[in-house]
Order: sequence, then C-alpha cells, then structure tokens
Amino acid sequence: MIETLELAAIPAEDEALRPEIRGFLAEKLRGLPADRRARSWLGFDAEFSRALAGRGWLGLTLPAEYGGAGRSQFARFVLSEELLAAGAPVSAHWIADRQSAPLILKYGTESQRGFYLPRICRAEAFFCIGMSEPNSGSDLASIRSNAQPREAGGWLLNGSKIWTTNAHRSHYMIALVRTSGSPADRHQGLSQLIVDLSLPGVSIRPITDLAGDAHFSEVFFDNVELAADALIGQEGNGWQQVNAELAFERSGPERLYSSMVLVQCWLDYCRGAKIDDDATRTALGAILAHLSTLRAMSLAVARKLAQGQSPALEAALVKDMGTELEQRIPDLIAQALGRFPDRPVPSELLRTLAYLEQMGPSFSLRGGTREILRGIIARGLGLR
Amino acid sequence: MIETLELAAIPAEDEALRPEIRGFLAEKLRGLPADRRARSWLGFDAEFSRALAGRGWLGLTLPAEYGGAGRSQFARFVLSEELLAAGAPVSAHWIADRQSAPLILKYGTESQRGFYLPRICRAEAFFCIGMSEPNSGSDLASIRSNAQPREAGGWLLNGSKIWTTNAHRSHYMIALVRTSGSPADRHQGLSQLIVDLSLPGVSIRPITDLAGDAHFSEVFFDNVELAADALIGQEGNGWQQVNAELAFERSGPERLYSSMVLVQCWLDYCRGAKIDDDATRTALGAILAHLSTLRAMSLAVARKLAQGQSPALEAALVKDMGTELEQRIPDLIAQALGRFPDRPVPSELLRTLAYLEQMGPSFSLRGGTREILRGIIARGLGLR
Amino acid sequence: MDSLFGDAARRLLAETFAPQVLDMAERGELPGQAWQTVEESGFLDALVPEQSGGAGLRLPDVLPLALEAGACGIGMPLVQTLLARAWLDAAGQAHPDGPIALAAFGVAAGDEHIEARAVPGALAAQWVLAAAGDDVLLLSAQDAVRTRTEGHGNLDADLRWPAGAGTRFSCSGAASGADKAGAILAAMQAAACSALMAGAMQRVLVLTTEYAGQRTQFGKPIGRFQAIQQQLSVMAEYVWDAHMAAQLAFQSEGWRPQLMLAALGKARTSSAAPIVADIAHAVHGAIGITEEYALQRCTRRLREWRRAAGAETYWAGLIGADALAAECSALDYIRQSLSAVIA
Amino acid sequence: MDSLFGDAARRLLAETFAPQVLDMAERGELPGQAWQTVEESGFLDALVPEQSGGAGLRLPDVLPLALEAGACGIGMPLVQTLLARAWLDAAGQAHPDGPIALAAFGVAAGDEHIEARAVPGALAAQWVLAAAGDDVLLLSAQDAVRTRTEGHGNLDADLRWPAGAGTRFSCSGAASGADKAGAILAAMQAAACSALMAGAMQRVLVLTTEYAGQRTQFGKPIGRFQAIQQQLSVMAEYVWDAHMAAQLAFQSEGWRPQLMLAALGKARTSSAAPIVADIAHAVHGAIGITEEYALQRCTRRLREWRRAAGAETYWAGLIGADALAAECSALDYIRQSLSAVIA
Repeated sequence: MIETLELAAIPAEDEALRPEIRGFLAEKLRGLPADRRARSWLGFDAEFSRALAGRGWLGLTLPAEYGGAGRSQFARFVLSEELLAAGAPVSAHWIADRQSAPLILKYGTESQRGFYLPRICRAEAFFCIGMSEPNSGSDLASIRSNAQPREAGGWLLNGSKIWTTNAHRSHYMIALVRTSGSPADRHQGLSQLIVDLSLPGVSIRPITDLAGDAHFSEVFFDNVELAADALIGQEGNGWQQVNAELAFERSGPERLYSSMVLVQCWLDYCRGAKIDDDATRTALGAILAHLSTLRAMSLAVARKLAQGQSPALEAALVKDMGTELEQRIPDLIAQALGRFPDRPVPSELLRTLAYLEQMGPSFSLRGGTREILRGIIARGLGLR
Repeated sequence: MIETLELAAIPAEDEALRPEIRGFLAEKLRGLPADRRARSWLGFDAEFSRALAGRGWLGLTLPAEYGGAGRSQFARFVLSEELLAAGAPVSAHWIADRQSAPLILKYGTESQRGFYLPRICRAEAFFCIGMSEPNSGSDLASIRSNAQPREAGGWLLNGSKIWTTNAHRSHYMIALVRTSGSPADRHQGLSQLIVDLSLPGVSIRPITDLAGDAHFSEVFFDNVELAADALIGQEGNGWQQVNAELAFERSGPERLYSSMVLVQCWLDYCRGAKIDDDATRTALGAILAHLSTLRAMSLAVARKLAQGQSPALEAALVKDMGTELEQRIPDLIAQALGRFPDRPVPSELLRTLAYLEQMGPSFSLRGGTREILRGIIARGLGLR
Repeated sequence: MDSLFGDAARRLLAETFAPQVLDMAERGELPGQAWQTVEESGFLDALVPEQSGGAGLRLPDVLPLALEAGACGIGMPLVQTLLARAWLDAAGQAHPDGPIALAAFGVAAGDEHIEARAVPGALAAQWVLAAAGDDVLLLSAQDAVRTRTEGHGNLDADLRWPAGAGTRFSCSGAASGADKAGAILAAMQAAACSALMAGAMQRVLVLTTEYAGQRTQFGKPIGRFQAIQQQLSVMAEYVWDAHMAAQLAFQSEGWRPQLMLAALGKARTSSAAPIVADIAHAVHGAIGITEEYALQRCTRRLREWRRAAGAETYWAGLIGADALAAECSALDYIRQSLSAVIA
Repeated sequence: MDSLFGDAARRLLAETFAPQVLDMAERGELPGQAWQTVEESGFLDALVPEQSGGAGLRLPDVLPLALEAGACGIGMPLVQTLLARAWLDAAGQAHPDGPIALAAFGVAAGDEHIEARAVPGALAAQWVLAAAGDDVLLLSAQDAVRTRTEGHGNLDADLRWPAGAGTRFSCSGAASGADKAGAILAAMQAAACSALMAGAMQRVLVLTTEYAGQRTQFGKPIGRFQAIQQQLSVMAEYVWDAHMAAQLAFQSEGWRPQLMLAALGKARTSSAAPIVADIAHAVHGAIGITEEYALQRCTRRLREWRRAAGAETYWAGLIGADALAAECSALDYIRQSLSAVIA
C-alpha cells in the first residue's frame, strides 16, 4: 500500500523570495491581457527569460559552480507558482530549467555540465525534448530515429521527431534515439543525445495548433553528424534516463496552475460585477478548495525531492489529479457563467475561457497520458 | 458505426392502460412509505403479484393460449414504468415475467410452455436465475455446478449458486450449469436447467444485505435428481441462451426508474416546503431532462423489440447510461439537500435517500457489470 | 426520418461547406458563393409556409439538415437563418437575404445604443434578430460596430448600433411565459444549438473510433485497449443521448420549437458536449490539437454552442423551476412536458 | 505525525471497537464497556488543557485517532466528544461522562420545544452540544424524544426536548463570523467528519486493492484488468486528496478548528466520499452489498458523514462567498485562508 503524503511547509527563507518575484512580474507583465497570459508555459518570450536569468532565477536549484543559485526545491516551488499563477511567458527556458538541466547535472560529464548549465542559467541555451515520433506516441520503445557510430567518432543521426514543443525556437534538443538493436528490442538500445539544432541536416516544420499558435514542431534529421560528446549519460540507458527525467517533469507545480489565470480573471469579473450567486459561490469554492489540497500535495512532493527521494509514484498521482482539475476548471467556470446568459461577460474573460477549453485536453498529454500515469499508480498499489 | 435511435411513440391503445394501472396502484400502495416503495423491484410481495395477475397484468406480452394477454412491448413498457415509478413491490414475479417466461416461450418444448407459462401468468410460479457461483461472477464460463445424465434418464445436479435474487422464496430456478466438459471448455457444454426448488437435495441460505434485507441467497445442490424435461432449450447451448435472456433483462425500463420514488419524494418535499432555490432547480431539471432522453431511448428499444429485432447493443447502451443516472440521482439529491443544512428534511426522504445511496452500486451489477456492457458497446463500435 | 429532404440537405451542406470555405468564414469573410448555393437550393426557406414561397416543412423535417450543419462544423448561423425566416414570416415580414444570427440574450436597448453581447455566429451574419425586452429587433449585422468576443476561429461578436437602428416588432401583446418574444428566440437558439451539437458529436464519434482503429501503440490499435474501449463506449452513450435530445428539441407541429423541449435539448446536449470533446481529444492525443486535423473544428464548435444562449445550468434550471411549479408527478412531467413524438 | 499518541490511539480503537461492538451501537445500545475502556485510556480528554486534567494536546496531534475512528467505521460521536470536551472546558464547564454528539445545524429552540434534526450519531450519544441561535445548549440525549432519522445501521436521530431543557451557554458576546457559536460547532463537526471520512476512505482503498488482488475472473485477478486498475488509481487519488484535506482541517495552534480550513476539509472529503464508495462497490461486486462483509460499514459511514452538517455544496459555497468578499488574489486566498502547517 502506498503511503499518503504529509503536509510540508515552505521554509521562511524560500517564502521570502515571493515579494521580489511579484514586483518583477508586476512590471514585466503589465498590460498583457489574460488570454495571452493564459498561455503561460506555452508563451515564448526569450527576452522575458533573459530578464529572469538576469535576476538569478534560472537554474535556481543548480549548484553555484554551474551558474545556478543553489537554492532548494521549495524556492523553485515558490518561483514556479508565482510565474504560473501570473501567467508569465516562461516557455522559452522552461524545459531547459525543469528537465534538461537536472538531467545534465545527473548524467552529464563534467565538461557537458560546464558547457550547458551556465548557458541554461543565462537563458542562452533553450532546450526541447525529442521523444514522440510519427508512429510512436506514448510507446517510446517503438522509436525508429537512430544514431549510428561514425568511424571518425561521434554519431550519424537519421529519423524524425514530432510534437516537439519549441523545436523551432530552441538551441538544443535532447533526443531519445536508437543507438543499437531494433524496435523489437523494446527499451534496450535507446540513448539520449544532445542535438545542436543549428547543425546541417536538421530541418524543422512548425505545426499550427487549434488556437492558431505554433508551439510544437516536426523535426527531421538527415545524416546529421554529431560529435561523440553528444551522448548524454550511458549508451543504451536512454529509457531509464527518460523515466527519471519524466519524474522531474511530473513533479512541478505546473501540474496545477495551467488554468489559474482564468480563475483569477473570473474572480476579478465576479468581484467587479458584484456577482455573488449560489452557483458562482459553489463553483469558486470547489475550485479553490481543490487547488489547495493539490498544492499541499505538490509541496509534499517538493519536500521529498528536497530530501533526495524520487517520488515518481507520488508525482504521477498529483499530476493526474492536477491535470484533471486544470481541465475541469474551464468547464466549471463555463457552467457558472452559462447559468446567467443575460449577464454581459467581458471579452477578455471569454477569450481566456475559450483558449483553456480548447487547450485543456493537451494538459493530460504532456509527460505521459492519463492511462500511463494511472498505470504507474496501479503498480504502486501492487496491482501489476 | 452503430445507428442512433429514433423516437418512438407509445400507441394509443397501450397508453390507454395507464389510468387503470394507476387506479389499481393507488389503492394497493396506499400508506406504504417511500423508503419501502424505493425497494420496488427488490420488494417481495406475493399477494401483490397475485393481485396483478388477477388483473391480467402478468405475462402481458405472452400469447393468450398460455394465459398471457398477447399485448405489445409498448403495453409492457407502460405497465413497467407505472409499477416502478410508483415503487410497487414487484420482485416476486418480476424475473419470471421479464426473463423466464420469454425464455421458456422461445426455447421450451410445448409441454414446458404449457406447464410453466400459465403458472407464471397466475403468479403461482416465481422464478430465480442461477448464474453466479462463489468463484465466478461475470465470468460465466468458469461455472462448476454440473448436471450428469442419470441412467434412469434425467439429471443429477451438484454444485452451488450465489447472489441468487429471491432463491429462498421462489418456486423455480433456471440454472446455468455444466452438462459436459470442464471449465477449460469455456462456453461449451453449459446448459440451462429448470430446478424445482422444493426438491430433496436443494438447500438455500439467505444472505443479508447492507440494508438489512435478505433479497439474495446462496443455493446448494447435493445430488438433486431432476427429470429429463428439466433441460430447457438445447443441451450445450446454455451460453447462447443466457445471452439472449440477458438482452431481455437489459432492455426494460427498470434500467431507469430505480431512483424514481426518491425523485418523487424529493419533489413533493420541495413543493411542500416551497423550496425553489437555484441548486434545487438545476439539479431537478438535470435529473428530469436526462430521465426524459433515456426514457425516449428505452421506448426506441421497445419498438425494436416490438418489431422482432434483438437490440442487444442498444439495450446495453441504454442500460449502462440508465443505471449510471439511477446511481447518480441520490448523489445529486444529497448535494442539493446538503446545500442547506439548516433546513429540516423529513425522515421519510432521508431514509429513502440513504437506502438508494447504499443500494445504488448494485444497480450496475445486475445483468452485467459496467465493464461488460461497455465491452458490448465497444464491439458494436467495431473496436473488438 | 431519412427523408429525401434530409438526404439532399446533407449532401448539399457537405459539398458546399468544405473546410476551406469554413476557414474563410472563420477569418471573418462571408463565404458568399457557398451561401448563394444554399440560398438557391431553397433549403433556407424550408420552414417558411408554402403560401409565402417556402417549402412549408415542419421543424422535425429539417432536423437532418441541422445535424449535418453540426457535423460539418458550420459556424455561420445557417440553422438559425431557417428559423429566423420562419419567425419573420409569422411576423408578417419578408426576410432579407443573407445569414441571420439570433440574439436571444444579452441585448440592451438603451437611450444611446443598442448593444448585443456575445452573439453566436455574428461575424458571419448579415443580420441579427434580437430579443429586446418585449420586442424583437431586426438589425443589420454589418452596420454594427463589431468586436470579436472570443479567440481563434470563433465567430461570436459584441455588436453595437445607435439607438433606433433596425426594424422593431412590437410583441408586447403576446401572452406570458413561453410565448414572450425573448422565450421564443431563446427556444429557437436552444433547439438550433441542440441539433448542431448532436450532429457535431456524431462526427466526433466517427472520427475518434476511426482513429482508434488505425492508430497503433504498443503493438496494436489503441482501440483494442480496454481503457480506450471504455472511454469510447461512454462517448457513444452521450452521442446517442444527445441525438435523442435533439430529436425531442425538434418535435413541433409547426416551425416553432416548444420551449421546454428546446430546454431539454439544450440542457442534455450542452452536458454531453464537453464530455464528448474531452474523450475525443484524450483518445486522439497530439494530432487532435493541430489546426489541420478535422477534430478541432468540431470540438471548438461544441464548446461554443454549449456556451451559446445559456449552458446546461441555465436550461436545467428553467426545467426545474417549471417542474416545481407544476402539479403533476415527476413521471407525468417527463411524459407531458419533456416528451413528444410528431407523427 | 506517527507519534506515540497516534500509535497508541490507533491500537486502542481497533481493539476496542470490534465489529460486534459497532453492531451493538447500531442497534441502538450504547456499548458501555468499550466506551469505558476509551474513557479510562484518557484519550477523550486529549484536547482538554493539562490544568483541567486533560492531555493538553493540539488539534493536529489527535488526527491519527480521528482517522482511525473513521477507518473502524465508528458511528458513535467519539471524535466529536474530544472536541466537545475541549469546548466545554473553554466555556468553563466540566464535561459530563459519555459520548457527546454535536448539533451544529437544524436546531430550533421554540417556546414549547427544543428540536434538533438529523443529529449525527445521536442514537449512540448521551449528550448533545447544540448551537441554538447565538447560544449553545448542552442537552441530555437520553432525555430526548428520539426518532431514528434514517434506516438500517444509521445512528442519526431527530431529538425533541421541552423548552428550557439542558444547560444554556450564552455566547452572544462573541464577535461575528467564524467566532459565532454556530460557526464554531459547525467547524468542529466539519473537521471531525473530514478526518473520519479520510480514515474510512483509506480503509476502503485497502479493502478494495486487497480484494482486487485476490478475486479471480476470466483467469486472472481482476486487479490485472486495465479498466479496474484505472478505477483503483482514481480511487487512490481521491483517498490521498482526502487525507491531505483532513490534515489541513486539523491544522490549529490549539484545540479549535479554523473555520475555513474545516470548510476545505469537509468540502473535499465530502466530494471524494461518494466517488470512493462507488468505485469500491463496483470493484467488489455482490459481496460488497452483503452485511457481513466489512466494506458496507465504511461506505455507509462515508455517505452519512458526507451528508452530516452540510455536504460539499454548503462548504464550498461558504469558501466561495469568503473568497468573493476577500480582496486578495486567488493564489493568495489559497495560501492564506486555505493552507496552514502547524510545526
């Protein structure tokens, strides 16, 4: 039986970061309408990321020797929650900061660390993750992109990746590719390579999404020559590394706040229009109450991370429930607003609502579908 | 792709049954509190069943030559909906009327029809269905009860059945047992036998349910000697027959009205106490609207039955959604009542609510679990 | 019900409103050619009496057309135009050419301005039939100051005219309740949205089952996984239920939707819409989020039509209030107020 | 939090409240011996200050006991008695012996009678602490005319006393809002029910996973079927969430629950309770419906505690109204009003 999570408090020194971050955001986001801010971690703004880096807020948990701030997981929690609740456009550096940097720190050579981490902290290296392929979504074992060892050393990369967030505006991709064997070998023979996306043979086709944005891409590799140190971690160990990486991906507060700009926008409207009916009160209270328990659970996961544990199961559980709430919030708000069709609703609120209704389904695709997360939980329950 | 259902009207001559039934029920159910009526098709009252039979309302769709009324499926729909909405204690004859009689009519010999059907129509033969066994629930292929041919002719029955509704107060059981082969043969070698429950070697242990009632039993067969004509239908054809029978079971309006007494009791309370708040209005409207579309779908299934079709897929679909609504209704009403804890709620309503909250889960166990019904639908969608 | 009319209407809409045509409308340009084709087909006058030059059909007869408009994801107010033309004829007014949007809610006729908020499909309309108090106004959509209400691909708009604009139909003579001008327009919009949603959901079910049968993961089509099968079964249930709700919403002896049946239709289809859309996207995964794949237009419309003219909460509330005020039993309320079969 | 106190309390409750003892209580007989055992353990005075002879613990310290009372399915007002004793001590009153039920809602003190409706656990109580307007009454449950409110196995009752019965504590001096007598008793009942439900849900999860691992169908344990695994995972999520909600409801520097945290706890656990109960029964099948199997007591209690003193709709509405009236952002409202960690 899996243990339930215990309440964890944010240490005072980490909580102390909050006013400074708020001041920064109030200035940087001034005038940005809610429906733009609702994009948050799909909002790409390299300049904003550099400004954050200028404040020392990229690589917050990385060691100082690599340009990081050496702060705790709780500090990172406070920063993330302020950025996401405000709807800051964090997409440019988000993956590098959240996934790539910890991966490089854990599995990289000293020279890889020394090269990439300071650049990530300075917002000079944006990363994307190459996992899905046209014929493999959640089923990563079926990956066909492959890198052959070159005689001169290094690798020759061929194949393609799809649904890669920000590929067309990132500097590097950490790609999961086959370096030996065939798809029949399943998870054996997969490795992670860092691909400089400016190399010859790399071509990128952005894909327009249903909201009219192009946040993901298809990436083609045609005999791309990579140096030997493109390999990150151990050859053939890519599957294990990816799962460790996904645990980072799943444990952050971004699995909670994707609809927070909408909640705030709706709350502002209700207060401004003096709306205080029963349907509104109940929906608002239900949303806030659930956000509160999920936030507490997310903090408990952060504590486990801070203690050096790998709370993969707990992270999967919090993520699955968190994305479900994120997806449910637009629906609850649509119900509350739709209760009173004669009341005029500001366009900004309707745009924000419509955007999140449409993008909501993607919240449970990133980092493992619902079925996969529930499979992880079922394993934790001893059922498989 | 499966076709959606088309609206069907109840013919005027069948609709005309309604006032007569209402008059009868008004008299018979006078003074029976809602929490007793909420038991409806678990409410056993042999005298009530005999009174119904006296009006010619048992075996309504059976041919007149066997004592039936030769009426249409729509007549049966009207009768069933009036009985269930009123919460009449129909359990004594329900299974015989709904499942056993059509089964005997379809698969029985002339002599079996001549013997059983008139008795069913006179409420002199109550039936139960022996399917589940201690180690087989939905997995009927794993049945271990077996009947061996006797040298003198007939069968020797051994084994046991469990969760048999009304076994301890029925005259006959239609049991699915193995007559050849072993569980490894799966659905081969199963047959249906009509077991006279008064025979030597039959023993019955009622099981108390969570509401304190004993509506189902465990039944043991210890060398029960059955005559040759205990076999109904073809030897070895039991699995096919059972599935045809379950299609009857799934297609009735009882998959809709299990919580109807509660709805009415709640509605009476709200009108009496002049309750007209937003939460109540919305919940009531949602319940009535969904009951209405499901009723229309159920009528469309009745039309297909009347046309001699076997709408197994449609019945599974309507049943799955119908039981889900039946189960959801107590929850919706609990939410609406629980919105205003200071309002006094009559005990009768609370008892009815509590009973249905607790028994609700059983609605989706009878006649195929949710997973099984959804499997049937998935097959209809071409997915398996 | 698979009448000749239905078949012909379905074929025409599917041919006329190709994705490129819908894209054009979503960019805010009226697809004049497509509209002209439909106009010439006579379908737009289907509900207008024969003596006024229409086809004199009853509401249930045009359900196939409305379902197909939903299945195509047509955002311009086509079904609404059929209803609006019938309304105008009944009011003794010849109808203008071009698409007519309905503004059943959110209209404020003040001393300086007439404002209509979040009018469904207004960016692709030439006219707006608006309920303002006891009266109804026929306004030129193209003369209005129009502000797009939502985001990408949406056709709703806030509209503003100077006071006194348009043609005013005084309806204050009408009785109360369901016969009030606002209630009639609301029922028209609710019935239209019911059928549009039901049609879109059927399309979404087809797209999703086909995709689940083709897309392979872990060595087999994803439609073979029990978890996916269970979700698709639930989706099918809601789609069938929505179809039944739309049929009920379209039961009428004439052209005019009955208020409580329209309420039922809008309540049920609006409840189903987000569930169906969410399952469809969950099964499709990333490809469902792309602009080029057909799913997104249907699901976007589902969410728009669900929010248009009151969500399920509003319409269920209306039914609940009506049932509380009635004196019959719950079963009789369902049988009498929420059921109908027009032969 | 796995303190010595917690371990000891858990062990004592599990040993003392065996199923036969609970059955006795559900038949309306007070299990005097069991109560005596708990009384002698001192646990009932856990929240009473040391100077009054209690253990002087804070609310979060007694959470393990409350969770265990829920896991055992104890319907008599045990956790409520801990809180009532602390309240009485704070009011300067020595507490009476025996179980004390809380009547936070539905109390009417008229000229002839005092009536308390649907008081949770009243049939297994000797006393009732009731909020009546601005005052609180301590009444003898056994002197009341008691009418069982619900059905089989339920311990709630409607109670009636003659006017003037019991001891009256005048609390009208108290400030407003959360410090009103009614709000304090409501918060006590809400917090108690939160922990009871969270504990019961943990038990239900254990029972259900064990059953799914043992019960074989179609040749393998049902827990190996993807559809069952998905349901159990959802159940686990709600159980964890409920546990967190109960922890939050029990955060207090003293014995007294904070109103908004108690509201959060009751809202979340009440939302989870029917979902968890329904999944548990769906997985268990017929055996879960039997009286002799342990599941039904836990799920019955879950539904009772969910309905007791306002369902999730009431408590979410309270939070929503408070948040609307506040001036801070949604995030800050969550951080400041709906979060707390007592070191």
